[in-house]
Amino acid sequence: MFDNVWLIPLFPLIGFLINGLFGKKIKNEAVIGGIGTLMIFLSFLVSCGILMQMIGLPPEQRVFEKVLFPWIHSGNFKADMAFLVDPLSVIMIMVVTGVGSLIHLYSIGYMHGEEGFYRFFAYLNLFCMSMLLLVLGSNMLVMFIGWEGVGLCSYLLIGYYFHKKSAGDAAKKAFVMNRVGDFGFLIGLFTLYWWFGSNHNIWTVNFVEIKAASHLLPYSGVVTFATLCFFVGATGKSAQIPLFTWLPDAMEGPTPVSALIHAATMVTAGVYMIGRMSFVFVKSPETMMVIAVVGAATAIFAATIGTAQNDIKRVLAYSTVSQLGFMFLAMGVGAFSAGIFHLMTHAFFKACLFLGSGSVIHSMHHALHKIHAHDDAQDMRNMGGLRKAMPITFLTFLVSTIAISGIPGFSGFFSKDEILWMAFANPYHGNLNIVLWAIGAIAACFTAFYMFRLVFMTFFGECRINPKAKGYLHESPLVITIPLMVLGTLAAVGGYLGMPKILGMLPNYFEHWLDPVFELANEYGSTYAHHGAHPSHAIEWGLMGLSVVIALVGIAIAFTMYVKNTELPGKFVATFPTLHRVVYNKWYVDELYDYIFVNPCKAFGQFLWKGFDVLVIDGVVNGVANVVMGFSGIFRYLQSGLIYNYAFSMVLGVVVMLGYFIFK
Amino acid sequence: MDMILIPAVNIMPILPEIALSVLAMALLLINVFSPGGQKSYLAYISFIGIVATAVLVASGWGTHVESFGGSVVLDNFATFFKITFLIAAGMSVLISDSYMEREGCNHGELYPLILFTVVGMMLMASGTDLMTIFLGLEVMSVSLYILAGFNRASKKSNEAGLKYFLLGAFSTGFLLYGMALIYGATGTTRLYKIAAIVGQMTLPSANIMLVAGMLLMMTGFCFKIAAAPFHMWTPDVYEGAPTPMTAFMSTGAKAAGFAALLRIFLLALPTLQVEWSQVLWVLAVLTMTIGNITALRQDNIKRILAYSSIAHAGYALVGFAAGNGTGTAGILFYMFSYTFMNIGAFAIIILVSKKGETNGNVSDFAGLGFKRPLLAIAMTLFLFSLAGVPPAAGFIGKFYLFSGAIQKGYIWLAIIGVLNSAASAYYYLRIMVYMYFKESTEEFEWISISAPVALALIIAVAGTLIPGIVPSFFLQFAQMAVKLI
Amino acid sequence: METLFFLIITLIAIISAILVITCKNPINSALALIMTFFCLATYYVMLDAPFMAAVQVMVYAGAIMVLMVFTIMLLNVRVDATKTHSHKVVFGLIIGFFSFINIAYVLVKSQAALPTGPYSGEMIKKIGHTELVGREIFTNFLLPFEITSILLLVAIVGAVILAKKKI
Amino acid sequence: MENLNSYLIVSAILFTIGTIGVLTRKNVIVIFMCIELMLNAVNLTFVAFSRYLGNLDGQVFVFFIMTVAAAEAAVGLALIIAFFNNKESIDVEDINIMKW
Amino acid sequence: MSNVLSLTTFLPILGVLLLLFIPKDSKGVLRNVTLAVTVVTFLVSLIILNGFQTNAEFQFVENVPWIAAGPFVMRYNIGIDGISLWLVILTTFIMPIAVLSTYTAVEEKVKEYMICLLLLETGMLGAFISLDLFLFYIFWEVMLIPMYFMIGIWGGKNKIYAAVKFFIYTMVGSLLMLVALVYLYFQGLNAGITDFGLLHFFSLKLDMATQIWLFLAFAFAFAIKVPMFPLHTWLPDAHTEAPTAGSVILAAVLLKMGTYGYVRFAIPLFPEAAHKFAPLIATLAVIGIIYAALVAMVQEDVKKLVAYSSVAHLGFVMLGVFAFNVEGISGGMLQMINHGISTGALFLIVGFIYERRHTRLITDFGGLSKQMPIFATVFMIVTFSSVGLPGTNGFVGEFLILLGAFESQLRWWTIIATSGVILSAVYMLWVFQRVMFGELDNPKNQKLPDLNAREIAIMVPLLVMIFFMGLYPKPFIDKMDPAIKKLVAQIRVSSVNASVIPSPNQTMMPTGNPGSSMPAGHQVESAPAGHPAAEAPAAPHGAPAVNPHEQK
Repeated sequence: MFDNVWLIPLFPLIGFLINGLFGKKIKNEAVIGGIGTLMIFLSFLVSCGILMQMIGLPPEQRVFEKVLFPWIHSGNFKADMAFLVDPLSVIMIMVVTGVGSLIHLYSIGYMHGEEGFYRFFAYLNLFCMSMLLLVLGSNMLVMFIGWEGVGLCSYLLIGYYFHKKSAGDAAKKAFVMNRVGDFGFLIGLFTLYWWFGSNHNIWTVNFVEIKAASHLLPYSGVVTFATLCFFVGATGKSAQIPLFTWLPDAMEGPTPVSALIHAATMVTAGVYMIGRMSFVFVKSPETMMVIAVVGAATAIFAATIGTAQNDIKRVLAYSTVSQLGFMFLAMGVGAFSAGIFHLMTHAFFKACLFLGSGSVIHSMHHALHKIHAHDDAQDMRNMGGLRKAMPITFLTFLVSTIAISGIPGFSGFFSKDEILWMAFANPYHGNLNIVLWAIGAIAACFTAFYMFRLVFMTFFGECRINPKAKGYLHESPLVITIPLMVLGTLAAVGGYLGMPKILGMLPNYFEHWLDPVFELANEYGSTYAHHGAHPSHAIEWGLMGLSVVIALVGIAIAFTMYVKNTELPGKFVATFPTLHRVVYNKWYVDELYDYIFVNPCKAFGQFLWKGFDVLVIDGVVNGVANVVMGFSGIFRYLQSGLIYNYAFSMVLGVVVMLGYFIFK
Repeated sequence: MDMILIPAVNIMPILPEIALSVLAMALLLINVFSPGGQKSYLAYISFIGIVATAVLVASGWGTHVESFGGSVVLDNFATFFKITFLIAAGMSVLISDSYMEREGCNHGELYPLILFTVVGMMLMASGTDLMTIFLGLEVMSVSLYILAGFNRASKKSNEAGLKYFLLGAFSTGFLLYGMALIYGATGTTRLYKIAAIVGQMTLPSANIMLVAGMLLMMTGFCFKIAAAPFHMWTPDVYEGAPTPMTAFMSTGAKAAGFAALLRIFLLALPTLQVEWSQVLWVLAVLTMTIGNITALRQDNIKRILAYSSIAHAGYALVGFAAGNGTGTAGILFYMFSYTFMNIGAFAIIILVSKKGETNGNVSDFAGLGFKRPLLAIAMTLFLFSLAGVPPAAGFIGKFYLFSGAIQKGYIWLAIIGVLNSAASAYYYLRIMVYMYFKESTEEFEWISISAPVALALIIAVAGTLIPGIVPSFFLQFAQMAVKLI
Repeated sequence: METLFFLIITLIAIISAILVITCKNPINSALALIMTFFCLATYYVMLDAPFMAAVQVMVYAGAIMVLMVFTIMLLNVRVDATKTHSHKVVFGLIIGFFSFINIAYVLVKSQAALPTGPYSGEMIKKIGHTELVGREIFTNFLLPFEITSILLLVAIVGAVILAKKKI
Repeated sequence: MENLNSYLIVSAILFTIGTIGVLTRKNVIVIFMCIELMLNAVNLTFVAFSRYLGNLDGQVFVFFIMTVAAAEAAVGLALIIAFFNNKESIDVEDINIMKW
Repeated sequence: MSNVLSLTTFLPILGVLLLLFIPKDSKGVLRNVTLAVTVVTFLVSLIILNGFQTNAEFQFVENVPWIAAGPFVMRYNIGIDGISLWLVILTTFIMPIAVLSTYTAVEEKVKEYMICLLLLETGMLGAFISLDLFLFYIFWEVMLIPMYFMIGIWGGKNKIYAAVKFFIYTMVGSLLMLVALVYLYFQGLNAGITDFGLLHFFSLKLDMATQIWLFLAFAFAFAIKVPMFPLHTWLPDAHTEAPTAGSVILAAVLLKMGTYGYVRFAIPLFPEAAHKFAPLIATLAVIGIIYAALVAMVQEDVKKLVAYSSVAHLGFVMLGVFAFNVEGISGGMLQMINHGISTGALFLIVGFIYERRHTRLITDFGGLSKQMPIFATVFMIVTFSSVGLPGTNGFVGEFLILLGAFESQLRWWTIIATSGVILSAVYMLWVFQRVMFGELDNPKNQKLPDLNAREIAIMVPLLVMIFFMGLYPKPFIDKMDPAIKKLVAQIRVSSVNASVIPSPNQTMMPTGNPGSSMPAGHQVESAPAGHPAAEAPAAPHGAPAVNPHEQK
């Protein structure tokens, strides 16, 4: 089965080619959607096969490299089109193909009747292929194809409604910000490649080979530089501070896109990449600290913004940013498997949440469309009380919300709690650990608050939709609800794969599974980690309890504000208008970027063009020409037409010539 | 008192001169005794005569005969230049007839005068005595004064003749003073003897009389080749003179000037090369720069070509300043190919202009490119050749000239030269801009190409292309020609 | 005695030369020029070249100047109507001064070739100048002599072409 | 015989005067006369050198120069006449249709 | 078969002769004949490709006497190696496309246009295959003429300015090169080299001062052609005014003359000087990349934007070439071909909309995706090829360039240059967005027809190449690899002679610094000796303190 790993990206590619080239001719939505879904589902099946095979192997044999064809070979540089199958990539392909299949299926219903239906499925398949390349690539370059490929697809899909200017802007913003990250990725790659090559004559970008040689890397120094560069790449892709602003805007894309790309898969690529190269990252304590701090900061920062948004998808988007922050926090404190675990559970519940919100929007849109109202179908202020009309959606949504809020028994609890615990307990960053934990905990509180705020505003209370449209609200079709139900279930139970040891009910399958991948990294990390007293089980229990309490507090506040006492939010806003405005406007980060980067760049470009290119350079060029022309004018008028002047010039010539030789 | 014994002379070296003179006199007689009106047959006769003479000249290739007690010599150098003069004359004759007819001054004396001019030029190229060279120069100059003012009815032509005459005579004064000083310093006017005497001097450059004589002579010849600062007459005279005569003057007279300069400096004064190279270095730079830069803002196409002709003298002086085999052979080759391209260009100017030499501005060429494509292509070729763009002959010529300078170590001279070339491209391109890039206002219906002009154009095109593509053949002749002096 | 004579002739020559370029009336200039030519002829006699003196008088003073005076008369040219620009004169004098300095320096500071020729003053007196010159012309300088014939022919043709009222 | 240099200086003076005349006078015929003066100065140089050197080449040269001067005079005066016929002037400043 | 190279080069001239006999009013025949000639040329060039042996030697060499006069001996000496092979193929490949693109674009003076195209092809091919410096120069100049006329006759509003600027700008540079060429020849003559054959001069040892001057002259000429900042201003003008086919050829092939000139002539002839000037040229290249990108960003004219993007792309090529290692130069060579394809395609695309709307102002468009989906797709693919998306050709070249440059002493330059990939995305996507996305609100745009069969036929080969080269560049790299290795060895040997041997200590600096002279190639030899990190294998998990360079 391992040998057939190339089939996994191939199927979506086929789907892309069929739909992309002939989709317009096919026209039949069922066929188009069917092909798209089938292809990714086939990939899923192959992935399952690989998973099965890998489970059957002893842990130390769970690494397999499949070289498809040589790609770029030049000088010392060698990069093949090759795939790496190991426990980490298997988890990722499972998530991608699994969640991907569900979302494809969902899209058939959701995108029904859209112009460019075929385009959508083609892009979606292309995206899956890219994402699979990203996670399967056995060297940085193949990973980079996927890395940029998903950026491209994200661009295409965000810009799906290309006639909307905001969609186009958002798409471009996403791509460019990703490019900033890519810049870091490339520099990191170059640095590693150059360092290994010039110092040890190991010219490679292959993960396995780098891993084998990773003991040669010094702690910090060049590694810090390289890993920080890579981390810049990760922040771009995974929407971390400072490159996070594109993700909320990316909600301009259709909702399945948000679910697949901007929640479940692409945005986690940064986390995956750090996991993939954990043995390098961990060599640099400085980078690890930066990652942890940035992760924690993003988690809390995005969570605050999430509390003030009214657009249902934007709330989820900021939630995603915040959750990604948790994952980075995990990576930064060396809890690699916890981070990946959260990646997986997050994929489940966040995909479910997005799809659920999609279901709501779909229904709202439909209803509003019927009465020709132009109210915003995504604004929560127009919703409320939808639980009666859309029970399945509501239920799955609620389950996922509980999961993300960290209520024990649901998947989010296990993964998030492990991250918080590791942040506290892992001795990588000295006394910073308590701060990291605290921030994480507060962010968790916020998470619970804004998620339940979302649920309460959408599904509870009065129905605030245009009364005329009320009757048109109804549950979405099966093709939409089935994925919701599957994902909801996964969101509920997915956590049991990685139950913390301390609970003792089940072994932490997940961590064991990833052990071969992160073993080396943990080993490197242990050499510089401060060997303080290892916190006791009691503390672990205590913190776990604390985090549950925190989550509950968040829920309680949300309940108070949005169900019990619905004037409270208004009062709050009235009391702290500035704070609200700042938070509502996303801390003005976009404006800040415009002010610092975008506008100066444009102005500078204008200056260079009109001021430098045209005035200075062309000015010099034309100036030389004009000076010559000026001389031409002078010489021309020396040609007076008068004989004695001509004779004078001759005599002058003679005199000067003679004089030179006489008096030299 | 004993009789003056006229020594036995070998007339072989001046056979072409004699042939041409006889032909010219015959034509004068024919002209007198034939009824007026149509004079084309004189052109045909003189062209045939020129071709025959060219054959005669060419048959003398490879021989080295001195005669008249060292007054004149027949060698490859002379032969090469004589061929060049004959080509210039032949092509000028071909383009003259219809022009003169149009301008209403088709006097039969034109052709004998052209032939006499050639005789003068030939004597300049083959003379090895200052007197021979001086008299050759005068024969040429006097004829050219007449030719420049040939169109008596035209004020411009008048003025051109008078200007040329006054300044020419003035420059002759300097030339003669130079010759006098050389004579005083060496005691002879025979170039071989001068060479021997100067060669025996321990430090010839310390003999200021010799140096001054050299400089004054250079002045005189630089006037003829239109080198700055002795160039001022050129644009005016070229503009005013009848166009075929301008063509003739700008090629033949220039080549003759160079022939004499080369002959005197390389044969008689090689030991002063350091001195004359220095001067020529400066003159070359001045000439190129002034010629090219002034041409940029001209509108009259004859004037443009006049300035361009000054610039070309400058290029040739670059090779002369180098004074080595490469550079001097470059001059020979350049003069040879310049003859074709320049006369070709003037031929087209004649065709495009109207009676009274109107329609001679650059803007009058607008749209020629597509209305008269063949003419325009020919003109384009000539212009590119003048600009020194491969694969035209002008490029190879410039290449050898500048290479000579580089070989000699005059890198800066070469660099100034090529920069000038680049600047010159502007005004050549400007003509092409009008021909091709501007819409025409004219239909050019007045252009009718007579057979002689067509022949001249064909010769010009061939002479511009062939030496450019297979220059070896011509260059070898040029190399052999300069080897002997 | 001879020196004094030389000085007197020189004085006359220079003064008449200056008159050539200062006289307002071209006729006066022409007469002054003829005067200069005579002075030169005198020099030639002093330099043992009587033949040259004779030719000088005949060709220059006789033929060329007559032609000039004739032309002046023909064209009825009178005194220069307008004044010469003074800057022209200033520049002319300056450049003339420098050019004289240069030439004089050359002539004074340099060494002419050693007198090696066979023709001493006595020999010229003995054989006769005209004959000696004739011999030279018809032996050593035969070709230039022949060329002059062409030159004169050209000049005649040219003069006819240019000046004849109707061709 | 006087010193060679005396003659040479005299010729230089005459030559210079001729040059100055060419540069300053306006009448074309006068200018032409100045040129003749220059030629005569050269002639004097030649004859002086010839005498000094004891060979007659210089004098032969002078002979030819005179011939040339005659020829030039013929052509030059013809040109002046032609010009006068056209322009009714022999002022050198009127010879300037063509310039720039 | 032995002179197939000559055949390829001069086939277009034969085509010109053929065209002369076709009356100028039968435009269809003229077009088809020209197309046929270029296609045949392409097919013949495939014979070359097929017969090319993958080694470092020059192949298909023809060497016959041409000029021998005076001190000079010029020979008709041609041949190709891996470096020139692809450029020749690129030229013959682009030409039919360029011809095809003119079928409707050029309605006037078709015959002359076609003749210009064919002459241009001969000029370009000749320049790529010349192994004689003089011959190269001739072809180099000859190229100018048809291009000049193409811009001037069939160009836009400001065509005269652009054409003359193009001509004179290029001529100034090339004439200075000519001087250097002749000087070099005389240097060679003293050393016993008897003709202008390029290969002889590689062994010529020149002193440093001479090398510097000669290199500067060559570099100046090539820099104008490339064009490198700050000598680039002729390019936007020329591109904007040139007709589509002219722009395509200019971008695809003509600009490569400059970079090719560096690889083939300037660097191997004067390696020490090249090394000395590498930082300067890299600086200009990097400035060019950033500068052109910023300027491109604010352009209002699509064509001008693409022109500036060319400047940026060529900046990358220069950076790669001056890395002096196999990766960098391979990348540079690949990028030349890539740029030829993708920028050529971009100009075609601009041509398509220009033909339809007769405007190139970005503001005149918007929302074309809706009306012209095929066009949108093509445009998008080419856009992403241009920004170097992995999987397209643009990436491979750009990546190798940056990798190679990073390995070399140009590390810091590379980092700045890499940021160019961000900017390229910004301006390309921005223009794409403004042209293709948004509301289709301009009524003039609402009736635009999508690409027709001919236009699709033009684009398909380019699109195929975009993906083929992006996904499987191996054949391209393999064929050029030996030649590039040889070149690198050649210039490295010289660099060692010039005592640019790096001190081993400096190589351990974490990220190097621009002042320290890093080795041009890989300093395999210097790694083990006295090298703390090299001893690290003994202690795999060595504590940080082991490494003295950690202490700052």
